Amino acid sequence: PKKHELISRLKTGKNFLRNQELEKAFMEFKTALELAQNLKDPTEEKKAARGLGASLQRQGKYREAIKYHSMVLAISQREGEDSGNTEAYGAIADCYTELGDLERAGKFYDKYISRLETD
Amino acid sequence: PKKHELISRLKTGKNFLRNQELEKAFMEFKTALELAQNLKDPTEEKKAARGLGASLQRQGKYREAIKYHSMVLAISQREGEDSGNTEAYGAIADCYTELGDLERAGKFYDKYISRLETD
Amino acid sequence: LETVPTIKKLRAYAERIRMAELEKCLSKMGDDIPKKTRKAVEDLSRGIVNKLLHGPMQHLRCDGSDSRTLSETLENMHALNRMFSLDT
Amino acid sequence: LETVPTIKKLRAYAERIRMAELEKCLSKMGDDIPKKTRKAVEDLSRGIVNKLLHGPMQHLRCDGSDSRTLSETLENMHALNRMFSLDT
Repeated sequence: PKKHELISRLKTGKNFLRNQELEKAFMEFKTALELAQNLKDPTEEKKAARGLGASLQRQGKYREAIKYHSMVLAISQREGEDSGNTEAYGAIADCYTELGDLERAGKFYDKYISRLETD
Repeated sequence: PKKHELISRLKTGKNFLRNQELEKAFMEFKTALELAQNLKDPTEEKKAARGLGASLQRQGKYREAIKYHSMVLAISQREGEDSGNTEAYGAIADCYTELGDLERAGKFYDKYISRLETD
Repeated sequence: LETVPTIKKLRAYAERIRMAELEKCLSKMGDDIPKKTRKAVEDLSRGIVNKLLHGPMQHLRCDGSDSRTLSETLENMHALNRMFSLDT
Repeated sequence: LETVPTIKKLRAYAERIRMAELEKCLSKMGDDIPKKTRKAVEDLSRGIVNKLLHGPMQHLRCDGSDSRTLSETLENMHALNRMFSLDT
């Protein structure tokens, strides 16, 4: 039931994202994140964090976006399971590029690039 | 029943191809081609022709391979349906490159490239 | 560092292609796609893009320590900008 | 014409990646994959590769008639050879 709501929030969040309804997307992912945390479901927790990062990034809120993309990395570390990290490194680097911090962007792109050949 | 044998020949042909058992692959595709022609099934006929081309090409028999890859183009023309043409143009060009006929290879690559953005 | 924006643009370019093809694929597969299938298909699309981008991306980074020179890296960048029309 | 072998090598490079990822995907999807699904997945893999290769391939051809010069085309070739290690 809760799990069901979680999946459905992620899905509508994704649809909002696709249609560029970014604030609505943010709200869906925000609720999804809380549900995933309550259910202790790290896979869905990552999806929600990534969705939040993407929603903010497309609104030009790069600093806040970095916070959520970094959350994916933190969940990976906590769980000892690194799915989604490649994309997170890339997205964080994209945000730093937008912020003009090319030095830091380069460091994150290096992590991203070093993972491109893994699965 | 015949259709069933056709599908199964194509499948084993593909497996032989993957395992570099090229002559066995050729024989399977050859039978498949005849079956497809009898059944008047152009889609499977193309698959058989492409398989024959690939088997010969990997054996270094480039001239013969071109014959079968060109058959795909001929079937497309006959049926007014151009699926598989992109790959056929590319494969023919690859064969001409191997034969050292870069002029002709270039012409076929041009057709190949012009189709890369279509579906 | 000059190549950093190119990395971003090349990533975005490839991601647009990946998403468009993925949506086409999923719509062809109809409704009710099993979760496992959906995941496999998404991994496929990401796997192809990532592995194809690996070489170019690597050659946009110049760490100074190896044989890759700055001028070579910049040449790679110019070629990628041309080939993928990343400047427009 | 000097760029023709590079087109062949780049095609082969991409095809190896495509096949490897496609096999991984199909094996994850288990046996009994519906024909429609299999076709959609194959089209997906080909669609991504073809659309990603389109730019570079086009810039390896120099028809003389447009603004693309021979030297630029050769630079593209050298960059692709480096970035995809096509010379080895």
